[in-house]
Amino acid sequence: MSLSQWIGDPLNWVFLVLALAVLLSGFRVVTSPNVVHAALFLVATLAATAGFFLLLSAEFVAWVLVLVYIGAVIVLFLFGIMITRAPTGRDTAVDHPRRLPSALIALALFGVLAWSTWTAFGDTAIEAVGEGSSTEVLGEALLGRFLIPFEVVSFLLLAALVGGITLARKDQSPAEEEAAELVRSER
Amino acid sequence: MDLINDWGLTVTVFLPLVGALLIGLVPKANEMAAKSIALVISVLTFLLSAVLAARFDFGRSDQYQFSVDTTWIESIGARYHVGLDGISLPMLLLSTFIVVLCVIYSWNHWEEPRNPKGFLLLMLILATGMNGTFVALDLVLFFIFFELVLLPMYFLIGIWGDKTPRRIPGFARESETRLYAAIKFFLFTLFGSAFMLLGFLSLYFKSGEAGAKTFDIPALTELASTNPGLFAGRYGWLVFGALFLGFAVKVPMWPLHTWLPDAHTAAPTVGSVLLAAILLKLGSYGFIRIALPILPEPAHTWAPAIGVLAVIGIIYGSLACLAQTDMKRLIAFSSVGHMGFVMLGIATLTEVGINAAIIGMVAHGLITGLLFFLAGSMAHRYHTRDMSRLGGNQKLIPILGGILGFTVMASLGLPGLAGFWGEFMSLLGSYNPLESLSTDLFRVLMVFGAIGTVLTAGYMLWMLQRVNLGEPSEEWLGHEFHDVDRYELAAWLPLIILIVAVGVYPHLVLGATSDAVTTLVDNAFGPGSAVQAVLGG
Amino acid sequence: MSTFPLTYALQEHAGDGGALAQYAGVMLVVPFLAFLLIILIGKRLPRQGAEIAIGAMAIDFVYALALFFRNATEGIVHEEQFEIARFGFGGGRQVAFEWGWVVDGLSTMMFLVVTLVALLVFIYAVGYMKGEIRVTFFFAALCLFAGSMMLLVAAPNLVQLIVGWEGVGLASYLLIGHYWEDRANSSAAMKAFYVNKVADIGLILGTVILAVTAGTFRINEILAQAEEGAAALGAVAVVAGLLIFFGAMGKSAQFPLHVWLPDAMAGPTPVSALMHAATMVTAGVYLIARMFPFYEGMAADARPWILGIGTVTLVIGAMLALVQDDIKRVLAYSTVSQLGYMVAALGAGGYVAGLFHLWTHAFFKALLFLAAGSVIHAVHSNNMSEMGGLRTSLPRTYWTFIVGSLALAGIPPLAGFWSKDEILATFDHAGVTAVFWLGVATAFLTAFYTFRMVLLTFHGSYKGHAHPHESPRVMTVPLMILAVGAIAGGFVLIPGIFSGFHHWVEVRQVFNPEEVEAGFDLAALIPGLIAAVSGVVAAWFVYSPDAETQEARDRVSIPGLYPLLRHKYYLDDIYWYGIVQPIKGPLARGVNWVNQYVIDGVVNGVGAVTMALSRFVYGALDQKGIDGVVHGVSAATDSAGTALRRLQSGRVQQYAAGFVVGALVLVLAVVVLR
Amino acid sequence: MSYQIDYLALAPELVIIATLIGVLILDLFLPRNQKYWTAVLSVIGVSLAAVPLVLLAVDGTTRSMFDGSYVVDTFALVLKGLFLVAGYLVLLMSVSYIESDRYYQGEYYFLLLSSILGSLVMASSRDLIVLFIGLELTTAPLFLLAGFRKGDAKSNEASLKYYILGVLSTALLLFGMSLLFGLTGEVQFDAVREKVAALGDSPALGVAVLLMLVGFGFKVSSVPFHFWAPDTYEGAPTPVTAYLSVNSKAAGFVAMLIVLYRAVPDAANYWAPALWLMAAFSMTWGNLSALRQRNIVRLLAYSSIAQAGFMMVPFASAAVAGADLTEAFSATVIYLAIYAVMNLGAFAVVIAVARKTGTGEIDGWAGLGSYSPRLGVLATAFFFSLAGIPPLAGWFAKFVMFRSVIIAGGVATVVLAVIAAVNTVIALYYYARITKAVWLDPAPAEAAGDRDARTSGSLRLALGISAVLTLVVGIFPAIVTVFGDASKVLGAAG
Amino acid sequence: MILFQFLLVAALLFSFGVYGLLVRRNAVMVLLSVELMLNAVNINLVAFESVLATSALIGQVFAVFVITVAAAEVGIGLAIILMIFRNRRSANVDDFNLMRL
Repeated sequence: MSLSQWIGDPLNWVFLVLALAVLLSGFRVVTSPNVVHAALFLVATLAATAGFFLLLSAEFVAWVLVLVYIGAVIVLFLFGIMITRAPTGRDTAVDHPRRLPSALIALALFGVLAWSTWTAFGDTAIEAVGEGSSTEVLGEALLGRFLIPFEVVSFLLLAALVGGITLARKDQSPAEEEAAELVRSER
Repeated sequence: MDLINDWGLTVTVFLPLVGALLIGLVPKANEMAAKSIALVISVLTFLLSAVLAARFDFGRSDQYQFSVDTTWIESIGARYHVGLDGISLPMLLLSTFIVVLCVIYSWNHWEEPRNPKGFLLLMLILATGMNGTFVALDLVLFFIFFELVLLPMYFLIGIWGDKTPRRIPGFARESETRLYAAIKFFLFTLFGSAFMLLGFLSLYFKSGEAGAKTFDIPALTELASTNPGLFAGRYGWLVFGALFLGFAVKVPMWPLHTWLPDAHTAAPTVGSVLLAAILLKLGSYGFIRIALPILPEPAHTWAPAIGVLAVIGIIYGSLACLAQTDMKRLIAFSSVGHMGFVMLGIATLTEVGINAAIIGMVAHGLITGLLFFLAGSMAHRYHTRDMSRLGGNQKLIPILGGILGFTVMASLGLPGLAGFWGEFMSLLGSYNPLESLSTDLFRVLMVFGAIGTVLTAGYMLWMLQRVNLGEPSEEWLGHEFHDVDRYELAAWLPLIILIVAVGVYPHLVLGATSDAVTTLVDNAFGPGSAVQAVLGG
Repeated sequence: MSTFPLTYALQEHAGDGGALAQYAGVMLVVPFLAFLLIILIGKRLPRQGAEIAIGAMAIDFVYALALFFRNATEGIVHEEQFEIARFGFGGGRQVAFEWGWVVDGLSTMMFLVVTLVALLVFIYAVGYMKGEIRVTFFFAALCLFAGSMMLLVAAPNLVQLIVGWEGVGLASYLLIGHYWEDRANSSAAMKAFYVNKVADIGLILGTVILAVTAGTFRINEILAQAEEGAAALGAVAVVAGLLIFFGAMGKSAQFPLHVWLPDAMAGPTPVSALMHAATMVTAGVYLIARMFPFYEGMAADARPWILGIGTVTLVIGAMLALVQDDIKRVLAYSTVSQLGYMVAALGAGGYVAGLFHLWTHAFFKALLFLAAGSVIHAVHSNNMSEMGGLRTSLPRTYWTFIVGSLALAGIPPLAGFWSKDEILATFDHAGVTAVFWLGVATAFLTAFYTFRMVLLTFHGSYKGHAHPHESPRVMTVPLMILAVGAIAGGFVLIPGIFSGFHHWVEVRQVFNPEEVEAGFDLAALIPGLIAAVSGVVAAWFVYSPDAETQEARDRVSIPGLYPLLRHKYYLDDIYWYGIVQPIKGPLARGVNWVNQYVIDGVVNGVGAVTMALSRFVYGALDQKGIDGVVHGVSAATDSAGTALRRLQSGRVQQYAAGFVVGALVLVLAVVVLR
Repeated sequence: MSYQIDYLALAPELVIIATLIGVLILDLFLPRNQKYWTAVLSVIGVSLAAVPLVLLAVDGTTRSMFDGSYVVDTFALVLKGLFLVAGYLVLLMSVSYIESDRYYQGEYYFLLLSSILGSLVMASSRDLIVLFIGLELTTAPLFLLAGFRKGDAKSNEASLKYYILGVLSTALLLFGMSLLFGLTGEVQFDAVREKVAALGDSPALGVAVLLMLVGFGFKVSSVPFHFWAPDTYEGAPTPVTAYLSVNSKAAGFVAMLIVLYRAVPDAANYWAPALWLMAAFSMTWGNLSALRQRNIVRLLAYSSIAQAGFMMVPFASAAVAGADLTEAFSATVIYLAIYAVMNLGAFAVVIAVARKTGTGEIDGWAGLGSYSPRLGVLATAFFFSLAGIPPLAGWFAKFVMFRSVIIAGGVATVVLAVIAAVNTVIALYYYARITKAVWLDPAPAEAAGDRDARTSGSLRLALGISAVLTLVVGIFPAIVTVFGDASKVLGAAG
Repeated sequence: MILFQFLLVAALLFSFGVYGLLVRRNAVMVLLSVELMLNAVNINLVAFESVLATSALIGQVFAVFVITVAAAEVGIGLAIILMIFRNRRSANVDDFNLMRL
């Protein structure tokens, strides 16, 4: 596909806008000195990613992303940030001093990934666009062929829930606990 | 009595282990029970091996008798195959016998921290390892038994060993002799045996190229003589090298010997005795049982190197002895020299030489074992092994001194005593080594070996003079030393008798080994090999 | 038991010795049994085991005497071999180690000499050792010696010979060092052992070569092959012959290995008499005689060496004897010299002559030693400077001593005269003129030093401090018996009149000795006689009873040579500083150093390097991650840091970086750069 | 499209699920001092789960579900057995440990069971998604368990480090998986393999495979993805550490091997050299670092890193040499089984000894043999087994490892074999150091802990089981070769 | 549209995530970076799916699973952070840079 053809496709303009949004906000996630801002930039990244998914006619995934991430995860993050009273303002020393080596590492990784995917998929065009994939198919797959991971992942969530609560909850002091025990037994 | 045929060997090997378990059940405080169990078990084991010897058909000593060959680890092709032939019989008897003597000696000789239960338990485990190695006919089984001796010996040295601190060159901190020696012994041997294992495995898969893959020693031997090219060339050279590392460390051959003086110096008396009398033999036995018959062609290539190292060991060990002040260390270095003769015999690849090696092994076991007993008993009495402080022992403890004198004479290879035959025959062998080996080289080795005998006499008599003769130093004035007690006598007298017996009647050993060795050499190196320059053709 | 047919026996006038020879092994066993018995119960006996020893020797002596008569009358050729081990020897052949005994002229003569002298010495020793320490052990060791010597003499094969050979060496070691409380004595014992051990290399290697080449240890088979001219044997004959002779040199104290013998005098005198004069030291001579056909034939090229060494020995020994003060040392050097005669005789081809001198020497030298012992017993000193004038207080000793001295000096008709004459005649006939004249000159020296000794000891005035008295009968009777031997021993071979000895020592098994025929040789007799007589006369003049001290006189007599002789030609110094010290000192220490710092150093070094490596891997790489790679090893360890500090130090990111870098490296190595 | 569900095949998982829910519910109703019933229930549940396992094993048929993405064959069964036995042992170890400290017992067992469930699922997975989920379920509860000593800063740190590196590895693993999916369009292994075989050389494939390898490398704590291990091992509750070093590592290995062996064997030219490097570095780095440890758990951490290296040797060498992977595969699995038993034993000893010495330092073990000979003997047995000294089980593990190297042949493998041999010797040194402390060093006059402390019954049971297994397997290694034979099934099926 | 444009964005996003993970001192921010990486994976999966058009929409299913797992991980991570926060606070109230790594 030549460049002109590529530019000629309006979807690609949409893509470019979304990509810009994804990358810019993604970049800010890892550079913003403010933790709340960073979390919000992640929201932007995810939202733009959801746009990608729509572009790729993966509506279900897109909405899952929005619901789960923006609706739940980010809220969780913000709660976390608030509860731990992490500095919400600008933090001067938010990064380690070794930005450069880290950037080089990231760059190298990007190079490798980009190069290898380019050699493999450089000229693969996306054809089936806009038809919208069937959520029904997806549902059948999830509860059919992927039943086992589907069920198992629920235990992952359960474990995360139970374990998370256990770790995160405030421990009672032994004295308090004894008192609680006493109350319970009296009841 | 098929029971003996089928179970004799197995029981001989594992009875000590059962004994160890029994001792393990006895409370620590009940020393008498532990000692009694150890004695009964070791005597039973010895008697059993004696029964085996009595029922042994010396007419076909070149065949494995009392064989048991049954499945063990099927998936890797390892089998439980044990058997006794003329080569292993003397070694097995030596092993079971020495253990009995060690138990007797231990009756009232304890190094700190005492604990007879643990000591005897370990000793019996050791016995299983030693007996097993001598009868194993499967490479994996051999390997297991070969390694089994490591643990008990490590602890014998490490727990009951010499506690004087010593500075180790290269390390900042001082370390107790026993600790250094124990781990050194362990690491050296493990290093060698790791490569040995690689060699074994390699043999196993290589044998697949000419039939079924097998770890079976007789089968591999057979294979080596029917398919001469199989274990040859670069491959064979490498595999022999791997086995060499494993066995040579144990022998020990120069320059892999340095664990030995440390181990001997540090080990408790009985540990030293077992180490010298039997453990060292595991290596040379491995050469005879495995390396030569299975890898005859590489053995050719390696033999000159082995011969040279052996002779270096003889001279080097003797010279090192002359610089020692510690009596046990001196005896340890003498082992390096004596085992040098054993290895020289093996390196000739001739019947004479290998017979020499076996009788040399037996003799060294008896003599050096006794020497370590004596050194231990002296250290027990004087609380020092420093020869500059000893002296006049003959006057202070006459009977012990006399036995020491006798043993020294035996050790320096006095004809008529056991030690002579090994040295003499090994020289005999090296005059005309296997045909394809360099006669010139081996004759030079022979001359150096002979010079080694003089040096041996040198340090041995020197030791005798420093320890036994002269007036006792003033340090010991007023000390009362009890002379040899009955346990010591009971442990030593059999050794003395055997030293004389083998010396006067070497048939005791050679009668069993000769045919077996002949078959071995014929199979490995072809009948009619060796010694051509005879009778003028 | 197997009796082997003697293929090469010349059976014309020899029987097989019957049961007597067949059971001759009894003589070998009895002393060993006695040895054991003495060790076990000797201490509890009234004479502390001496009776057992004497009894055993008496049995042996009687047996030997019976054999001797039988041999003298009808001749014996017999050999017994018991196999003690058999082993593959390559090419499907088997070789056996055997015990056994050979009974023929040579061994029978030796049996007789050994048992006779031994018996007398044992008896003598009962008196001599009275009140000494370790008498039991002394007799035990003597029995061990006797057994080993019989084993040696009876050896039908080289292995047994070596066993006996080293056995007597051991006994010698034990007995020389009998008073081992004194370090000098144990050192002398060790010296004897070492020197012999060095020589034994020769014997053992010679044996190895002969045995491997001939395929047998049996002496008669080896000799048979030699006679046949087996090519393989021929190729190694000279080397083997020289090696075996080297062995003989040690035992028979030939130059330059004679150094142990004078020191061996540290042992009790009966020991010196028995072993270091009469029997053990003649083992080398015996060995050469036993192998004589070999040296005659194949190894003929080795013979000039034997002759040469023997000649040098006979001269230097005699010269050293001139300057000794210790009476036993005079006798020791005299023994060296006389052994030189025997060896030289054999080297010159004089089989009978050599053995004849062995025979007579055994009597008169044993006599001299025992008599000297009697003197020492009386004056409690070995030094002649503390003797003198003992003629009167020790009359019996004196007279027997005189007999021995005359025999040694070669004054007719005593034993020494006949045998020495036989040797000189051999030299003459063999055409070795220089040797002949050296022999004659040494005969002069012999007579001179002998009578120097006699005069210094028994004449003049007593210079010691003890109160000399005659020894008990148990000591003097053996002296007298030996004196008879010293007088009459030579009559067994009087050229032209009686040649019995000649036939007694025939080894009929293999060959008829066709040594250089000595016969009656006036050309040899006259110079020898003159030399001997003039030696006695010269001594009389020099050491006349009223002369000054003998030491000053010596210096006057041989000014240039004296220091050399006093230092024994510096041989001991050469051995000590040239061989023993370097080995014991720098070389041994060097090896020990190498062991500790090079070989062990490598071992410990590997350990230390591994440890250092682990410090780097763990301390720098593992715990510091990328920083560690960049900054290298840092001394700081994490032990000081608390968990909190570790969290804040960014370690997790270090780990993560390591993680990602590791992944990248793998990708680069495997995917990108392939 | 409808799928048949074979409930018998899923029975072990279902039993565990029932148990963990049971534990969760039971926990609600139990008073604080009776929480140990949750432990009892867990132990019973794990034991019960073995019953269908045995039935399935006796039955012996291969049961494949969901288009072959979930397979219960003998290979899966023996591994499930291994996970259950190891889990069982860890549960036994946990009982007294958890009881003695202030832990949330119910939640603890729930999480442990969840992790076991994950590993069971993973053993059957023949599909990237199932594998991924199984692996996550195995690991995620461990992030939490590592931090279960909530008040302890070290435990906190352990948890956080493990977590961050864990998610990093998950991300890399996922990226690799996504690429693999993109290249093949399949997630089921057999289908993937066919596509990969057709694909030929492709850098993207290489990157995909290697990223996945990195992900697995984290789980098995191979160098250089091991950094979390020492800190986490040290900080986590010891039974959790035991679980981490055995079950979690085994799960990682199983995942790695299934993927490499079943899905991308044809990309061996990419992963083989990488695996070779990881093996060599893990052995050497782990052992050298272990030499410097003073803390027993840290030492075991580095030892387990080195052991991971040893375990990778067979596969790496076979793949590098282009030899048949089947033998190597079974060798690794056998090694894994033996390692599991002896390492769990070692940790059980560590737990028991910690009570007595009150310290985690090796020096604190001095003289253990004098006042507690049984524990001394057990410690000796387990540590020397880890060192590979006959007749303890470890020798056979080393043996099969060397064996597979020799089968492979070739220069690169011989080099690896020599590295392994030298490392065996280095390893012996630090294992022997522990036994040295136990037997050869004198006991200090006073200890921080209670020398007379009794070892609890459950811990004794754990010690006994692992000791017996260590010894019996050492003498009759034929027992564990069932693992090897079973793993060959995996090859035969594909 | 071509596939690679999505892959490129994903790769870049992934690298951002790695960068963030390496440099961020704040634990919450590290978590955010991880989310970026997982999101990149999702882009990959969905983009591949749109090309491959598998019958079971495997890519999208996979993406859903990844999202779920990511959510669980975030929960776990925040719980750990919270726990540590509690401990720190009790130990040192004034330390505001608590969650620095």
